[in-house]
Amino acid sequence: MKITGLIIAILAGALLIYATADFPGWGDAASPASTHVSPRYIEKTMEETSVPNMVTAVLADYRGFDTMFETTVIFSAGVVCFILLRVFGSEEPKESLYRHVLTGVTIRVRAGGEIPPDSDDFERIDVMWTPFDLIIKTMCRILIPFIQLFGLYVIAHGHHSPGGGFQGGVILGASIILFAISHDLRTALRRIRERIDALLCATGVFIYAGTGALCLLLGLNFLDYAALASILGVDPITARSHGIFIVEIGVGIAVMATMIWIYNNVSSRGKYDEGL
Amino acid sequence: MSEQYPALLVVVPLLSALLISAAGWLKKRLCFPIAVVALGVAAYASIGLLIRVLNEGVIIYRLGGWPPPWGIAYYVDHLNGLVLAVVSVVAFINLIASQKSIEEEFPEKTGAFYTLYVLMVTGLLGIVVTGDAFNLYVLLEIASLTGYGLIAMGQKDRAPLASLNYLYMGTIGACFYLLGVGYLYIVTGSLNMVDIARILPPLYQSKAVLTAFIICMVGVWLKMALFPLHAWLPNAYTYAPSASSSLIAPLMTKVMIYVMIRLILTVFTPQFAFSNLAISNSIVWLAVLAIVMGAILALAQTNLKKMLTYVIIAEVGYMVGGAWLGNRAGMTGAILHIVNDALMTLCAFMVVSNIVYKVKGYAFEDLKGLLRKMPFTMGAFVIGALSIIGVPPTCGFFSKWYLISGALKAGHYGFMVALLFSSLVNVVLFFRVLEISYYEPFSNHHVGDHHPEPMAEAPLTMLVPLIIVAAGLVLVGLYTGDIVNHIIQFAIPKGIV
Amino acid sequence: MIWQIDLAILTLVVIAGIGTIMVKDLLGAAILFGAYSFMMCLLWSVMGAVDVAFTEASVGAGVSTVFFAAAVFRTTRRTKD
Amino acid sequence: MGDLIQLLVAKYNYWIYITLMMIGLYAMIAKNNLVKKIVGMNIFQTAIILFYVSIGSKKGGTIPIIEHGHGAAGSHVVHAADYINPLPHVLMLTAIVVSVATLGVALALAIKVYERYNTLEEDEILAQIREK
Amino acid sequence: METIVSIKPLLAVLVSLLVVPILVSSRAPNVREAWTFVAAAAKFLIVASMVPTILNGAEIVYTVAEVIPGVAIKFRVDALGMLFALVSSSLWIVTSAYSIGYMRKLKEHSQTRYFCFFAFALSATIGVAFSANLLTLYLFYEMLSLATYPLVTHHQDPEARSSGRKYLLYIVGTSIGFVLPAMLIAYNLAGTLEFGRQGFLAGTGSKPLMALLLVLLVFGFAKAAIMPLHSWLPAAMVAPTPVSALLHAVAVVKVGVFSVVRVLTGVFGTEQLLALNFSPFILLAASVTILVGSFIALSQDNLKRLLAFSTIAQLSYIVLGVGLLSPKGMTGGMLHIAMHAFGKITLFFCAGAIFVATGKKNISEMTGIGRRMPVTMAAFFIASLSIIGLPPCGGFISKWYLVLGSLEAHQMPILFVLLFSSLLNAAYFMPFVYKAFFCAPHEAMFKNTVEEAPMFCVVPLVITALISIILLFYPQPFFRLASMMVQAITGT
Repeated sequence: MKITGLIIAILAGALLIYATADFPGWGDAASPASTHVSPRYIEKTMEETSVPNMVTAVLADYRGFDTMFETTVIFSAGVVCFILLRVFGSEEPKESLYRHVLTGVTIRVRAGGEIPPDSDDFERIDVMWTPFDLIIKTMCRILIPFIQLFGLYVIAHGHHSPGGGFQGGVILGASIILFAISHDLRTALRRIRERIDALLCATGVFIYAGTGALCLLLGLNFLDYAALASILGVDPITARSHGIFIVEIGVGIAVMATMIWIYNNVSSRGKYDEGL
Repeated sequence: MSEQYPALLVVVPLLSALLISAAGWLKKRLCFPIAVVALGVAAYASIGLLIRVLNEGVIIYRLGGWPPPWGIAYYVDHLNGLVLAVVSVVAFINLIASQKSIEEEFPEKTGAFYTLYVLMVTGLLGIVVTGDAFNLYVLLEIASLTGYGLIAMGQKDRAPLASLNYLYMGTIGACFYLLGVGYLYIVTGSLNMVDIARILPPLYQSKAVLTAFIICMVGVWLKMALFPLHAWLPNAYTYAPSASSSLIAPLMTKVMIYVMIRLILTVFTPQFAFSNLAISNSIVWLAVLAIVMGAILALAQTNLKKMLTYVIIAEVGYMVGGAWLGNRAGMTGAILHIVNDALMTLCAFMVVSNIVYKVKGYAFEDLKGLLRKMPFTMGAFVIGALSIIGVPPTCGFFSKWYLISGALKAGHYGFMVALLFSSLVNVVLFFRVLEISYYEPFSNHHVGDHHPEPMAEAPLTMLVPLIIVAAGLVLVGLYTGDIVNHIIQFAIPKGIV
Repeated sequence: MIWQIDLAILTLVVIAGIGTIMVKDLLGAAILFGAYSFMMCLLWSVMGAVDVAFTEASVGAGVSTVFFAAAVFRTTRRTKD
Repeated sequence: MGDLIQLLVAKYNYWIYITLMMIGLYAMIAKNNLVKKIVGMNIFQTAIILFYVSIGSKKGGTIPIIEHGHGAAGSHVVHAADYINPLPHVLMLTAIVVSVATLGVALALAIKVYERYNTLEEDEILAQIREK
Repeated sequence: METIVSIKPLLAVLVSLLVVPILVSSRAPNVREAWTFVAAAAKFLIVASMVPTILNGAEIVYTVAEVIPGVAIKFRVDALGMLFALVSSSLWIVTSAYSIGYMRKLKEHSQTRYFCFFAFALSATIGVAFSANLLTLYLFYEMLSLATYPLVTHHQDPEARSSGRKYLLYIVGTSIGFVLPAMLIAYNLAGTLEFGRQGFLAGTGSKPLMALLLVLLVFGFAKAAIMPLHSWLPAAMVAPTPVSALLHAVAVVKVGVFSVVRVLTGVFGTEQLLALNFSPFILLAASVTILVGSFIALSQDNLKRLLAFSTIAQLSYIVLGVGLLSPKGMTGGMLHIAMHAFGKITLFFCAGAIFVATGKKNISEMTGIGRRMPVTMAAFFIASLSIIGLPPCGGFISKWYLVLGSLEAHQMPILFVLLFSSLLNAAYFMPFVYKAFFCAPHEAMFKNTVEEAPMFCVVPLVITALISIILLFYPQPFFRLASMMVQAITGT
């Protein structure tokens, strides 16, 4: 197997190297790639969409259709992870650990043993026991809001600076994941329930596709944001800019929710009891 | 509304997939109706689109209103109009047929399953309808990802591994395709298929274009499991749940064949593919190998579903070979076989899912006495088998006819012999299955007219679609002339004679 | 951009990549992959692809690594190659 | 010799991306461990992304964001030569997303396999299947 | 020659298919068999209604669908097809009566299936008879092979399975392996598959190619049981007797021969065959089959197997006749389709009747059966005369024309073959008949009381026996049809 792998890899590499001979030099400004289609993006984005960040403009408007399906890809990945891993009605764990908050004493409860009443001075902790670390928890508790703020900023400011719905969504998702890691999965799940999360995924993509469909209903082609002008009460160019913003929000929601969803399923093997 | 068909075709399933996944959490009963409506609309739109194409010729739809090559555009011509109709109709029929088995197998995940199902159909439709090379890649990934999920839901112990192997191979294939597109982009600077085709001719001698072509082809072949690259297919299709296998087996490979033909005909024009590089002959030999090996390996199988998967591998050989014969008859045969093989495979796999639903198994020994127990299912199976063997008036015969006459015209007798050989092997294959279901347990005759065991047919919702498909096999066969004269003939550029 | 930095990072990327598939421990591989992604992200920001770099930083170096870690945590670190 | 150096420098990114792609491909085919294959897969995909980004790069071009872009549209003229080609970046954003999605699915599948066979080594799994 | 467009041929084909659903749905045997009769009668009437038109020298044409450029699924009724259709549709009526008696007496299982596929087979037969081009013929040929399989293997026991395998292997194997490629090559040569007066292949290809095509097509239609592709026919004798009677004496084998005749006349054309001088090859194959078949028949003890081999021999008479390429020879060959049909079906009926009444299958156990079943054996005697080709039976006419034809074509060896094989026929029939009637009382195996098979069995065989006598004195319309066809071919 190793040999075959090597041979195949070398063959492929040889073929590709052979092809590079006819490539334009690296960074050649006269190469067809930078002269045929792209100039219009560079020169016209401002006047056509009034979005300084060309990448955002091309991403969400000129090739917005790609991006819609990119979001769909993420969504379907979430659904696949769910359908593969999630097990409902997970059986009673063999033993579960509880910590008495005030004293920090750990109580080990075997299966069938009576669980302490769900009062504030007992909290369940993972079987893979990690010492209660004040620093990490407080740091995270302090950091996470700022991370989320930054995520929102990235989404909102995607028109003018690097970033956009996708990056912002990932950051938002990462903040929740960080929360889940620093505390534990159950706490995180109490904040964002599975059902809510799953619905958020669908909603995010729906916002995107729905915007497109709205344009279609308003009489223009699918995803032609200019159609939104009549609703938003602005000129078509600005309408495009706003449309881009709307779909970016959709992307953000979808990506955030999906990242959390995938993490929940993968890290707890679909049992949703104990994460990392 | 009809000028919006191209968008509706893809968008309606997408939106309803999202609705379904929401409904899966809120109100499970709604999932199936939404899916039916969605695919029904898609089928309606695709057929309407085909009719429009027949009347007005090529249809161009600008997504986002941007003119190609700057925006993404949909090009609908006779070729993908036909394939669109086939894909959507097959998906629709199979959805209705497999409701029972889905709700039996995944009681609490029906929502997610229907979501993936509809998303996969969305991806396939998008692949077929799009006119943008990169957009094709994205949709390809959607179809693949959902496909992995659908397959991995099957038999507990084998399906995940099979699906994982499929994922590796599929990703390599998709990445190769992406790489090929990149190579095209670096020399042409465009992603729009028609635009690329316009720019390419002066570059035919470029090494980059040649490499791009080879890489794209290899990638597509990986996806369609052409013989040496087929290793992932049998397990993946065998261990998948019946609902998924009867969706994926008919459509995935055929759509990839379509992509190959599209690449040959539209992106790298036939002139480049057939004349400039003299590789077509060797590729046809590859197809011959695929046919022969597929047939032989199918003989070695001891369960129905796996046998069918190897039959699929042989059929892929048919179409690749036909497309690469490089003459009109061969190309006609290949395109016609996309339609026919989709229907044939659908029929066969629906039969399997009926059998699995009743008998809970598809090994040969589970089939004993089925001809008495499930006469209608097996009757449909007979028709499907005849079509795969290639007996008139079922449609399989006519595509084989075109393929063989193409081989004769091209003077490629090896391909012709391979086709006849696989027909004969198919006779043996299916006859063996029918024999088991017909004789065993051996009945002692002179026992009067009472049946040993009572009839135990699959429920009507599974049976009626199956019978419709079986009838469709014959009808398509009888209307071959019209299909060829009014659709396929225009799908092939004048250049090919 | 300065092409020397470019070359240097490219080389580092290759080393990181090789290390990722050579190391005999899946968790280590996951972490090395994170490093690899981060090099990539640097490279791309040098090449001026800020959005791609940003994405790669958040996805490749961030979430992907977490996913890897989670998966390894749920399965095993052991690997023969 | 000199022109060889020239060629090397001029196409250095391409060589590197090809190397990475070979590493990834090799890992996917030759490695025995399922997660290692997944790692290889990701390297493969990143290599392709690197390739695209290299296509986009442009000597003397800056990042594809129009500075002082605020204010009235088209207030000042923009020259194509000044900015890097944004299109490959867009495509690659999509590609990255696809790769992470694929990663998630692949890991989920790997976990399923591990749950059943209690190992990630392909040969051991095949052995278990065979003896069954 | 005028051509009339009419849907009648299609109806003739479909009428027996239309009755299938009724057969399936009806559980009561009487209803079922009544419907079978209705279908049979209807089919016969439709076919017969076309006879006058044909005799007036017209042709009836109907196109179903054009499937491939230049090739349609199309029916054309000409004299030859009408001759064949007339024979098989008329005999279906008798056979269905016979099979009712047979199946009921023996309490066979799943009779519904039996009658359904019988109906299928008949439509396929008529379809072959009326098909206007090679593709349509191939279509119905395959349909017939598949429809007859469940009939051949009706008993569903291991023996049936093995012989069923043989049956399908020979029939389908040859048709896909030989006929299909030949058909494609022919299509690429001529661009059409329409049977022509002098063949659509006339003057299209080189001699070696033509020779190849001829071999592929003549042996490809293995239902004609030309040696060495004959051994499916004895194997297929595991079928219930009515099946052997209608299908393996009339429908199936005659379809094979009919196809070969079509190939020789409509595909290659007699003039081309003469020009290329292929006739010796055909004659050789046929003569070998005749002689060897008759010799093997001599050594058979199982009555049905004996009849099977005699069928093999007799079929080649027809090929031989057409292979002579002389007008009289062809007339004789085509006539023999009808004459042999009536004779041989009687013989099979008799064998079945004996089996029903006594359970005996072997000749050696039937000494003196003439006393037990005089009517049956009388019929048997008449029919065997017809097969041998002696007056007062129809067989005489066809034999006579064959002899004339061989003289006309100056083929003395063929004349010898014909006469010698007639001797052989006599040699394997007469001893049995003699022993059946005139054996010394002590060696008779049955007590001396008349015990015939049930009415449903006896009446049909009497009828067919009588018909084969009548055919000597009144060979119309078969003779007219055959001679018309020959005129149409030779143009004289």
